[in-house]
Amino acid sequence: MRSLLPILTVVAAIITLWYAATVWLNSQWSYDQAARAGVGISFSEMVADTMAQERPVLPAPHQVAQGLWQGVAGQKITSKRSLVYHGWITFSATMLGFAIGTGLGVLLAVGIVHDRAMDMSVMPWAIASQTVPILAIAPMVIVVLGGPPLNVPPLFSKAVIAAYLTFFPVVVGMVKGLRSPDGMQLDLLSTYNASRGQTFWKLRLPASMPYLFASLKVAVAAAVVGTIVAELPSGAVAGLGARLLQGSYYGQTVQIWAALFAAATLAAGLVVIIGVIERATLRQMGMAR
Amino acid sequence: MSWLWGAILFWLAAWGFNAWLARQPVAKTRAVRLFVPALFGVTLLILWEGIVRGLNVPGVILPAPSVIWGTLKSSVPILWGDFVQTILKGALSGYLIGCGSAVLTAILIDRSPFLQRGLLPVGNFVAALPIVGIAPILVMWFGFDWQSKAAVVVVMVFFPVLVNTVAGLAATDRMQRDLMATYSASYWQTLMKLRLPAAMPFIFNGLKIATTLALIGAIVAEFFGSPIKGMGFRISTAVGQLALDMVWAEIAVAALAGSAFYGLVATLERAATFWHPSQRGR
Amino acid sequence: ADDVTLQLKWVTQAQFAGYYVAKEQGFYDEEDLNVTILPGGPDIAPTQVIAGGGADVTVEWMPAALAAREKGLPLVNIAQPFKSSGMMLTCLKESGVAGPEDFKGKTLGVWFFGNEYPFLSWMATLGIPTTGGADGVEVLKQGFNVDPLLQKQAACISTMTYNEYWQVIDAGISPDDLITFKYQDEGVATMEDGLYVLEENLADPAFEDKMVRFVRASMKGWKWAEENPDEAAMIVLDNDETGAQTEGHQKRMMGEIAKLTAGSNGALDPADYERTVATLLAGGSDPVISKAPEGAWTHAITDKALQ
Amino acid sequence: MSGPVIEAKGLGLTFQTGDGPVHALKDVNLTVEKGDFVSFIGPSGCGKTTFLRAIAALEHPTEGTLTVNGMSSDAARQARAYGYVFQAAGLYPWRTIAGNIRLPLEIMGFSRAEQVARVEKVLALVDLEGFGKKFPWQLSGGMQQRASIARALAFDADILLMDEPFGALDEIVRDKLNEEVLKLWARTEKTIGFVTHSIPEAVYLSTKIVVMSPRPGRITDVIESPLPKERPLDIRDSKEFIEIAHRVREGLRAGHGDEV
Amino acid sequence: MSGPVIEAKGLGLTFQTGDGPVHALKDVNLTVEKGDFVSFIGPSGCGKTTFLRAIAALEHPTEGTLTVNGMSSDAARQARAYGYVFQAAGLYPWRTIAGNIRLPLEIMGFSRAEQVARVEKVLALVDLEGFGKKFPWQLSGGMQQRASIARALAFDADILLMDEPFGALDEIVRDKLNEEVLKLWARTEKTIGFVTHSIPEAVYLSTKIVVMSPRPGRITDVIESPLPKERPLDIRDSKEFIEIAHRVREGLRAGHGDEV
Ligand SMILES: Nc1ncnc2c1ncn2[C@@H]1O[C@H](COP(=O)(O)OP(=O)(O)OP(=O)(O)O)[C@@H](O)[C@H]1O
Ligand SMILES: Nc1ncnc2c1ncn2[C@@H]1O[C@H](COP(=O)(O)OP(=O)(O)OP(=O)(O)O)[C@@H](O)[C@H]1O
Ligand SMILES: Cc1ncc(C[n+]2csc(CCO)c2C)c(N)n1
Ligand SMILES: [Mg+2]
Ligand SMILES: [Mg+2]
Repeated sequence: MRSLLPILTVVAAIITLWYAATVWLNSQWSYDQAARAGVGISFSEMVADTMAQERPVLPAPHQVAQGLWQGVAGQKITSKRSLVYHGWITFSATMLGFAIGTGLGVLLAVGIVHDRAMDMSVMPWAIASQTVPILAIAPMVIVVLGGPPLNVPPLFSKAVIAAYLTFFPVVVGMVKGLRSPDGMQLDLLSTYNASRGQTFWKLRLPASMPYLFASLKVAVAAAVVGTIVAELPSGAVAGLGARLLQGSYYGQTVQIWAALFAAATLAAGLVVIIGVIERATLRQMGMAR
Repeated sequence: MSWLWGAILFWLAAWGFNAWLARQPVAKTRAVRLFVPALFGVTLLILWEGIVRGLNVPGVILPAPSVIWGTLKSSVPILWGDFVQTILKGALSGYLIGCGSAVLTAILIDRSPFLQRGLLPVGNFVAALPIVGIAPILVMWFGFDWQSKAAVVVVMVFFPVLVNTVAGLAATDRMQRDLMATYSASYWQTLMKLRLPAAMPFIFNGLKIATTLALIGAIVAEFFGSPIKGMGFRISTAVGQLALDMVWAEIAVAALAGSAFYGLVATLERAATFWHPSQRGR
Repeated sequence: ADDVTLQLKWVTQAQFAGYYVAKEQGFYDEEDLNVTILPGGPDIAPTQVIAGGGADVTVEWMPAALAAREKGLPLVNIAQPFKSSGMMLTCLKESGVAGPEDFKGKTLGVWFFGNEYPFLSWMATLGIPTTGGADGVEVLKQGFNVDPLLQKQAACISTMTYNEYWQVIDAGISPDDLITFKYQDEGVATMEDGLYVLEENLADPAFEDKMVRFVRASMKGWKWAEENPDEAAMIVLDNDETGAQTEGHQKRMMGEIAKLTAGSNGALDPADYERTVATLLAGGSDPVISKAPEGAWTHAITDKALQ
Repeated sequence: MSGPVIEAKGLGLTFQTGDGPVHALKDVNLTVEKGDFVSFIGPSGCGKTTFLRAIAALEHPTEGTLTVNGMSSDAARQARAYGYVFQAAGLYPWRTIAGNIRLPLEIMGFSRAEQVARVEKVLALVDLEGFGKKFPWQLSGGMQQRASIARALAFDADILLMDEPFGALDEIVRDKLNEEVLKLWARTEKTIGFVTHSIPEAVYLSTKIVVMSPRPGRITDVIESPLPKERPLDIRDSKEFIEIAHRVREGLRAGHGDEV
Repeated sequence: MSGPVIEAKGLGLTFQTGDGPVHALKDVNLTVEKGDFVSFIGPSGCGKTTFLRAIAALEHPTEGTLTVNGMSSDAARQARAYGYVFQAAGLYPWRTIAGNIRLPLEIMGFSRAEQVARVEKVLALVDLEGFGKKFPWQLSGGMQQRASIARALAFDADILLMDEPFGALDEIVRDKLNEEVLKLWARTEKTIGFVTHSIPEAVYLSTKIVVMSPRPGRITDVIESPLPKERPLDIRDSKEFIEIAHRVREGLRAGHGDEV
């Protein structure tokens, strides 16, 4: 709560800048329109116009807020025009992908930590995999998974893309975490003649928890991005990604920005939720003070 | 079918060989450390080739690596032009501007805990804006050429680097700071001699994440409008033309460039943070 | 009922009203068909979807279909509900473009992703290189919307008579400030929005029969849509899952679409086909297709469907 | 089991490092009988820790032989012969004090009831009753160190190895813990290996004081203590005590030689 | 400058923590004259470090007054009156040993030539010639600690504050460094504040021994040492020495009371 005031201040500053930018970026259009209509407009008329254009280059904050309000509260949440409806679709694919990606990432990390051959071979390729432009392969993944003989439902295809972006931060963080016990902690178990399994469950896994949570926060935001990217080619029927693109086709800038903010809110909310789980877990484990 | 089984057999053999090699004392040598992942990569390619040939996957769905290699060889001028447009102009300039301004911003807000507490959560929120949404807007603002791609990259890399740098600047321990206090060192002296060096491991963490982000950002931004060159342009156009071999050739270039970029930053990191336990271990 | 999956070229809009009408009005049911309509999008190559087995039949433009055929994907046109091309180049008068001869040295926005062929053929016909410079035109890969024109980043952009053109108008630019070049009028029209299937599937009599019924019902839907444009637009709106379309825009689009489908009973006019092929072959040093295709269309379906 | 508990013959241990080999131990000969309390003393880097780790099979000698209870040190480790107390407490921060002490018991498969009973017992032994539910960071450094000793005592290992367990404590606390260790040793007949930097501590505790010197690490003197098993704190003012302490100091000084 | 160097009157320092206030120091009165060697001894947590930090203006008293050289501790810090040696060496890992020692010189604006000369001099003083180009992690703990002492000596601060500088070292090295510190002190007339856990060390070094006790941290005894300024190592066997040591031990034990 200590940070509420600073956040509000920063937000206020951003909104002020934003309004200024709105006037600056949209004025060209106002003047052009006036010129086409053959009338002159005063500065104040221009400013008023930039706040209320239908296709602004940059919509004013209140226009975006209105769009968001319209999308969230202005409809039944089951309506296809509701951001809650589209957000839910994105959310469900995100969570599925996040679960798959996290599971895969943890498994890979366990493999890397316990098997030297995997340690040496997997990491460079995991890095390379993340340099592949996801937007380029997403359509192919959708086509291949969605068609016969696999006939995977779109929810799952989207989740696969989300998982692709999720697994990497999890692998990196988890490898670091599983390797975080120092020599003394490992030696202690060695004097007990503990097995590899016991070492994993009683030392490596608990020691990795702070690292795991740090990566999960990065990963869940990545999963949202992955889902949205995957929603573009999946037939663009529903989800925040589809909504974003549709706004784009028709130059409905306000709709784009509203969807954009909804997506960022979804991601930020998920990060916060993981933060809460993190704090609870670590406190339970005695690792947070 | 024999192709498929052959590939799977090769895979198992290579896996076994790698596992054996990793257990040998020579595993620590540089050559083996390069060879093992290379063999792993070759195995993936052969498996891919085997699946495509063995299952008769049509080329318009997934071309075989051999076909992609052919396209790669015969299209060097196109690929080079795209590489210059997207990586050198778009990604690299955006990366430098974005990372540079992020570090500077971190130093600027460092003196004000108030700004930090306010800016970081808002920054995290902005960083969560999906680029597929931002890219069209920036293309609208900055035009179709590489400048808008660089802008997308700046937006993408700015916050990860900022957050890491701010965390890094706070990463000194109390004793290290107290030492400076007993010298009655000025703010800038403390910054230059203690906090920036101590922040380096964190900053490089951010810089490494930013490499892959920069690449993805530059390529993806081209999907939303571009001149008729660039890797993102080529990929989307080639998909429309069912020239999947070209698509994969570009993806290969992207992966190669991305890995090289990452490797370069990792090398710089090793040079700059040689003193950090994580670097000393090896 | 027999299952049919139809892949559209673009998102749910009045451009595809006939199919939605046929579904909603029960024309497909009457033919004992269970039709699934998959909307397209900027990242969906219908040719790739059909190659991957994701659809039985797809709505595609003929240049892309013929190019895919040359790439080894044997697509066959089984019906052609659209008679005329709706594609045009829309320019701001203030950019100084009055006729095709003024294109030189200007920046033009073009759709890619398989939609660039008509433009490239036209430029080849005009003898204008697309590589920039004073004698050529600077080409931009245009995004999804008409912003490049509004922001004056391009002198002209690609538009469809039924869609993007009206977005320019809606944005507040009056038709008087615009100058348009319809591909149809420039003599370089290529066929749009035909129905394509894989050649090997046609060999199967059951599939052929399914397609006969599908085309018959679809054409019924198209004719119904032409006669009841407003109701058709509303049906499209009901089927838009994104909730992004607006009633006004769709009703107007339906009106424009009706003009393009007007002259067609569903059967491909071989003359139209020949003209398209000729245009595509005229690409100079870099033609869209290198030789006239064979077996790229058939009347087998429409003959049975429309008798 | 009549032979010596620990027997090292011509023991050598060389680390291969980036800068070339480091001879941590060279030609070390030592025999420890059951019930001995052996202190290792010597300047920093002389190989005390390395030797203790070699005994516990945490390092492996590169020369010579080392037997523990008549078998190899690895076999002894598998037989769970060792309790080891590290220089720093090294408690797992995610486990309570009781949880930390229970750790070896869980690993060695003691029954739940037995675990609870033993944890109670050793907590009392190190004066930490009532602190079982606390987390390590809620305790002072000295209490943590005692918890880590309790952890090593919880399962009845024959051999207790302690690497400077009291390095971080102040003299008063140290005196008290020294008395406790002596009592424990007298009661249980364990064999104890103990590394320290403090001469009085070494003399006070041990039946055998091993003086080491560095580069390469070797044993320069082994002093058998004539002190009785029963040792009040003021034994430190006795003549024998001061004599032994003097001999140890001389040995240390000789070993230092070039150093410092 | 005739008055006392350090003067604390009714000093109190309370930390506000999540669990409520911690009274680290309470009603502390102490006068230190120029050239004094003051040792602080007392059980863990009695506020020794806190008091030293308060003198160096790293903490600020919540009650009472504290003057250093007749001015506030903050002013003294700005006048660069302090050399501080922390409990752990605290060298910057990205600087070489020489670079670490040069650090305060750079900050205080010494000329390049002066920097080089001083680094050479103090390296020799702590027996680290030739190690200037090494990085901290390439040195043993004892050498690191010596480097950190060199760092505090490099600029001629009037007041040298050392917080258990030899805690991690073995007795022999400790003895040697004790002698060095004494020599340095005799030569330079510095005022030294020194925290230790070792009674002999405190007695051996100091002109004044401050015994503290915890909860709240306060001074229970201040012992003026009658030992001469010239102190050979074997002064530790003298009667006066043993007497003072005894008095310190008694003071400590009294302060401990409930503790341990
Ligand atoms: N893992 C290792 N790799 C390389 N050298 C090592 C390793 N462990 C110890 N050494 C070296 O072996 C020598 C003996 O080290 P050891 O830790 O046994 O000393 P010690 O007597 O315990 O010293 P201290 O009193 O400082 O704890 C030292 O020179 C040390 O640098
Ligand atoms: N920053 C702080 N915040 C809260 N409490 C503190 C802080 N620093 C010290 N304390 C408390 O003040 C008391 C005195 O601490 P201090 O570090 O001065 O003890 P010390 O005598 O140096 O002990 P040691 O011998 O263990 O170093 C302790 O109870 C400690 O927990
Ligand atoms: C990225 C992209 N931009 C434009 C088109 C062209 N296009 C084909 S059909 C159609 C419908 C008209 O509104 C349009 C615009 C495309 N396919 N992909
Ligand atoms: Mg040791
Ligand atoms: Mg202290």
